[in-house]
Amino acid sequence: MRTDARPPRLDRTATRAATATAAAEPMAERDAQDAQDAQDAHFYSQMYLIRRVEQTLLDLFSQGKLTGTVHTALGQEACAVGVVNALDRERDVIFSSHRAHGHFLVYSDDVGGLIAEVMGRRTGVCGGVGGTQNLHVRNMYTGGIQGGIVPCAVGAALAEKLKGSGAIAVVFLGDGTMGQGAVYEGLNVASLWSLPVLFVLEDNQYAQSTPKALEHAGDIATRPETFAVDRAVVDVDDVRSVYEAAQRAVRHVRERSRPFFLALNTYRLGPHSKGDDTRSPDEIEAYRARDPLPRLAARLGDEEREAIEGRVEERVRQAVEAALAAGVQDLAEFTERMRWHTR
Amino acid sequence: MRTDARPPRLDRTATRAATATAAAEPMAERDAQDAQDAQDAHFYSQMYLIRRVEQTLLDLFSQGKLTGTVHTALGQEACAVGVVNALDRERDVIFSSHRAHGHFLVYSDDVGGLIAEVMGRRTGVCGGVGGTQNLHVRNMYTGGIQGGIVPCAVGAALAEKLKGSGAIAVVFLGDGTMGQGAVYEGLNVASLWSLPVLFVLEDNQYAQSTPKALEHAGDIATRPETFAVDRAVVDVDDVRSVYEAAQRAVRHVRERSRPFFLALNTYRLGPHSKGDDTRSPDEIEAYRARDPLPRLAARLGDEEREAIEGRVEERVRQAVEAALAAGVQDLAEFTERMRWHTR
Amino acid sequence: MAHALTSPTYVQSLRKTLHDVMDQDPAVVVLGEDILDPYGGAFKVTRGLSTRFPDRVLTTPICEGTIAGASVGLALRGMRPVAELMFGDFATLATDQIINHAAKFPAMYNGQVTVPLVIRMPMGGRRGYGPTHSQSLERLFVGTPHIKVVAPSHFHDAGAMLRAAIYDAEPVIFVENKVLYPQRLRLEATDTLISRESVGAPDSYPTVVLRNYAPTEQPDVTVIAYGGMSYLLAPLMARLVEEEIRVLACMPGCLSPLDETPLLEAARATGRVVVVEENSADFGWGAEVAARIYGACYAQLRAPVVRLGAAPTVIPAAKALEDAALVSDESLLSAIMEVLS
Amino acid sequence: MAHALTSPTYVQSLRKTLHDVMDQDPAVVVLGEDILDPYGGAFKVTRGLSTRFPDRVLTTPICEGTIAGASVGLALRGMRPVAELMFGDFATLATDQIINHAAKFPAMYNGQVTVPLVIRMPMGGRRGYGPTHSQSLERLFVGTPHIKVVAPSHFHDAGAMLRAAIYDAEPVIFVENKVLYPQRLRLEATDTLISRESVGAPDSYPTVVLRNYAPTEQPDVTVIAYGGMSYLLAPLMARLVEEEIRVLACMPGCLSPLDETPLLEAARATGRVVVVEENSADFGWGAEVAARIYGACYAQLRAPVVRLGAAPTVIPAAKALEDAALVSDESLLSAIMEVLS
Ligand SMILES: Cc1ncc(C[n+]2csc(CCOP(=O)(O)OP(=O)(O)O)c2C)c(N)n1
Ligand SMILES: Cc1ncc(C[n+]2csc(CCOP(=O)(O)OP(=O)(O)O)c2C)c(N)n1
Ligand SMILES: [Mg+2]
Ligand SMILES: [Mg+2]
Repeated sequence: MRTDARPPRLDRTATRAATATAAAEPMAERDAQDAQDAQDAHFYSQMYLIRRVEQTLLDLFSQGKLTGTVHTALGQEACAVGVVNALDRERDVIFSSHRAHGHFLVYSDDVGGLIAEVMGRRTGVCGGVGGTQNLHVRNMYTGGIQGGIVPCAVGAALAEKLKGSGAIAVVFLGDGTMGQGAVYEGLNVASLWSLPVLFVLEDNQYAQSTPKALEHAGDIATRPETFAVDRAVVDVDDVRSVYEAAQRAVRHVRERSRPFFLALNTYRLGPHSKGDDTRSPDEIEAYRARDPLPRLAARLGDEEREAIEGRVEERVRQAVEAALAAGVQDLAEFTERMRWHTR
Repeated sequence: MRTDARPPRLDRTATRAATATAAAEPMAERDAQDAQDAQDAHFYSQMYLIRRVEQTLLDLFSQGKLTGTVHTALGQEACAVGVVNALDRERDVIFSSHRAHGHFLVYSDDVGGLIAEVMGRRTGVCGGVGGTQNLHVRNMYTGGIQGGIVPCAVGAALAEKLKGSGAIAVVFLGDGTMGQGAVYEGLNVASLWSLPVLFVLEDNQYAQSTPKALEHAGDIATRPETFAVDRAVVDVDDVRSVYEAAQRAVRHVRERSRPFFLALNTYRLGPHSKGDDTRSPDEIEAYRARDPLPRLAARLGDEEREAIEGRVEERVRQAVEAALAAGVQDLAEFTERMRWHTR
Repeated sequence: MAHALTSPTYVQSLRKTLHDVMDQDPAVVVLGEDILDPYGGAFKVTRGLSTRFPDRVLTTPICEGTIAGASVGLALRGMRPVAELMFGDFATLATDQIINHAAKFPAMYNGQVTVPLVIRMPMGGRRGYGPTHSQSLERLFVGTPHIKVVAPSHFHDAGAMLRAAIYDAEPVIFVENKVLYPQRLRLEATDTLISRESVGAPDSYPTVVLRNYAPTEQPDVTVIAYGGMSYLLAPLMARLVEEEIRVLACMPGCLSPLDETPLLEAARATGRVVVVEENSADFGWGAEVAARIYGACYAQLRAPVVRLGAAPTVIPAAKALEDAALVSDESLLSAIMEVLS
Repeated sequence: MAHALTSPTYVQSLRKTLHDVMDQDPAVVVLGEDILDPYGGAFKVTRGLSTRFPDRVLTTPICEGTIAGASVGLALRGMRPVAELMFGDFATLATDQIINHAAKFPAMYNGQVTVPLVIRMPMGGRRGYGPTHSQSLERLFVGTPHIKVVAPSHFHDAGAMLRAAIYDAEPVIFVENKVLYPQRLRLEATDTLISRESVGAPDSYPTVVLRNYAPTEQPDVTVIAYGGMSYLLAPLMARLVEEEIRVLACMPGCLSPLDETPLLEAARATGRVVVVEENSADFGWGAEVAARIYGACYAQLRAPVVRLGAAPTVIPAAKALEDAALVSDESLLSAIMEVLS
């Protein structure tokens, strides 16, 4: 995590007003600025959506309206937004694990399907069968066995390569998950077979309750090198830098049909799952001050920001309402659906 | 594999005679030379023993006097001799896998127990139950699941550390086995917990029929670094250099209670198991020219060499004879023995 | 009943054993993921241990294969490792070490070594954890020669069984059911409604026999179950007192190898047997039990054995779906009624 | 009999299917250790494939977990992977991918995906390969919802079964027994001594019924077996013609889920049943079979079902010890005699 806090940018409306008067400003520069602004707004709407969906899920859990478990990525939203926006969502394949709401939302924008799934409703993307850890929509697959999705991603990349689809496979991993041997088997095979796999490490410095220093010897971000997998490390303070690094990484993977390892230094501001947090409050507060969400918010005009937030709040509210109103799938209905799988 | 062939040394008797006349030669130097000569003779007797035992096993297999399978390490004897002699055989713990006859012989010198075991006799070190791939004597354990012994070695090292025995655990691996994730889990844990584990890679460039280039991306000898495990690479032309490197490695492991990774570049001159060799005969011949066994033989005087060889031949002959004469254990006897394990 | 309120819970009982054996025996080592204080393990079984015994309590990276494999190495070299898999579902990652190493070494080395390890596995559903965190995968290990699979119910002295497992010469797969952790152990001979008898060595893995009727009465039906099924069975048996359905329940502490004697005796007492397990029943533990009962009590059976287990699919995350997929008191009652009819 | 001499061997039949499907269907991918020509795989099932289809035949590093896991990924993305584990004993390293991934994805995603993969596993002993290269570990997978476990005998059209497995919508564990590889398939309706009938869809996993007596005669005993047991069963049945012991043998192609119908019919025909498997019998496949037969043919059984399997220990390396540990024609004959007495 980078510690250099850049000076806060002027609020966007003010900047706009200032540049509007500068008649000499070349067109391209203004266009670029507009595009950057639009991107900021877009990314903010996604990050804010993830944040609010996950806070809402935690609230629902406290209220007993949601059972089981839920792992949120509060503070890590910029990882999902930066990486998934860099993909070709028409064809690329995504694997993720227990902390995947953000990846899911950026990929699918299906707020209702996610909330209903986590709440176990029939309208959930997996009819309530999979739940928070086991999401699927289109080309995205998540699973709750740490490390288990790595070989799946390798196989998926091989499939896409053989089909000549031009798609790449992305697999999101946590720092703790780098303890699993499957990760190294996967790095080796992906590199050996020149497969288009983008490994994304969301290094939030903890695995459940365990700090990285008790999980790993050496620097995990260097591990891909010995498998001849290129890599980059990015501090997740600003979603823009994640996005740009992800774009470069995706290009590398797609153009060369080679794996790449993108390590994102981030921090989880919320508990591992449902309130089981043993980290020092001071540490958490220190990281809260660097939360990428308000940093991005500060680049937007108040009006635009509030409009975005209002829209998001409304979407989340409606999704929760719809989920609460939706029924639960029947077991018979589910088992009947599974029957066609069997001959 | 180093290609610089050093000029052949004078035969040992000649050298002795020459030095005896050099009155000015300091005592210490002569002692060192004597010790070196004695070591050469000792190592030669071990290497020659391994070679002859394994050739004999292959012969017995062809004659149908031995069934199942047998993996020999013809050409790799210097690895076993160099490493196992560097250990403290009173306390150190050894794990190895399918190609372990050499490790076993240097560790135990039990020719009869080995040959009988591979031949399935009751007098075998495991009563014929384990066979070639599953040997055990004192602190040595071998098993046929590639990679599976790595976590066992890590646990054994932890046990020795907790007991304060000062022992280290050594685990022999092949290049192909470096494909298994268990190896990386083991490197990480051994380093993280500062365990006295010596990883010995016998890189013979093939896994069964598969050349290293189809097994691995990158350079496998560098892999330990990213787990903060120190390492060394040695070309196995001369058993002395293996021995010296192993001594340094063992010292590192024992004194610092840290893992170390010793990579030995070697070559298997015989088939993977029973004749299934798809490598080019030219390649094999090229390596045969660098076989460490004749290189060492050349440093011995003919007389001494012949004496050693004669003794070895006799030991092997007797061991085979004894094994052929020994019976096979009864299943009832075996299951009865296992009963005390159950309460 | 008053007694029961002061008895320890399942998790307390297990935890106390770990504290006691670690205190008494320097050979005991505890390892697993997230087991250090203050967190103390996902289900808190190991809480307090790392504070008292920092050198012998090792929190591991996420690598279940190595947790099991390191335990094998520790056990081979004279220690008594007690490993925790955070969820029993991850036993799939330790299968090679359990089946091809722990269970093989003693026998393939001709009886010359022992591998006295314990791998604790929290199994079972009813917590809404979904398809990969709710299974009962003991079926992977039952029947494997040279290992034991052990599963205390809350009518067992869970802690005593864990101690027995730690001092067992063979590797032990120790199955804990998550729903039992907060349950108080019920070790009294009689409760208001249920009487309990323990059959077999108390310092080993006894079979618990429960009755919801007076000793002078004849039972109507035999229920054979294990582990977490006690969670359903106890209230159901209490409820059936009113209905005057006399249930003889038999719960072995050791699933494999299986001492069938008390089960056969219980089966013969009624001739009507329900075998129930949390896992789906096909090829489950109950198949072996049923086959043995049929084989040995052939003449005495008055109805076919009824086997009950989860729906043959994944365990869904949604609570209502999960409830429907798993055995419930209703489906257990139906099975009892079926075998009685 | 002349016919039999020209029929393909088990390994040829499997190999031909792989060649044919790879030729016809670009979605088929074959992967495993040491499968490239000229070596062509440890048991030569894949020989010739890499020469013809270099892009879709992938020799892998030694990493069974990833072999299985990559197959899951391939299958999810529209391919039809056929993976080989060099020895079925290494299935322990693929257990997580099979049970927690392949078998879970379709159901936990609410039926929205399929994982049409095949993992071929050479199982079984009698080759002196010792404790970790001789097991029959299909027991790890039978009963797992949403996967099939399939095992051709040499009376099955092994190649046709492999084709069916490749085109199955569900993941298939395909169990090959090593001793069968060189055996010629015996698919004729009648042989000199044994008649063969195939029950169930021929393009799926039929059950094979063998008889060593004329259709007009009544059988004396039913033997239920699968896969490699045909190696022992066929000569024994031929031998029993002389003794006038009429054996009705029934070998399902699909072990799990199990279609019990033909087994129950065969059991009813004699009332005397032997269930035999190569693995040790406790908690094995045969437990389920026995339990179902007892449950359904209760009234018709004339003797308890006899279950037979290996000694409950490791499979020793020494030939004589191995022979003693595994089921032999003698022990099978004894079991038949026992159920007849
Ligand atoms: C194979 C396996 N082992 C353990 C777990 C339990 N578990 C779930 S999340 C988690 C921590 C993962 O840490 P990390 O990879 O850093 O991801 P993060 O939670 O920080 O996002 C653990 C141990 C699991 N789900 N799967
Ligand atoms: C888990 C596992 N997979 C595959 C095998 C089959 N096998 C035995 S030896 C071998 C090659 C091992 O290669 P390497 O590690 O380089 O050792 P080498 O044979 O060269 O000594 C293979 C694939 C095995 N025994 N265990
Ligand atoms: Mg983390
Ligand atoms: Mg090699």
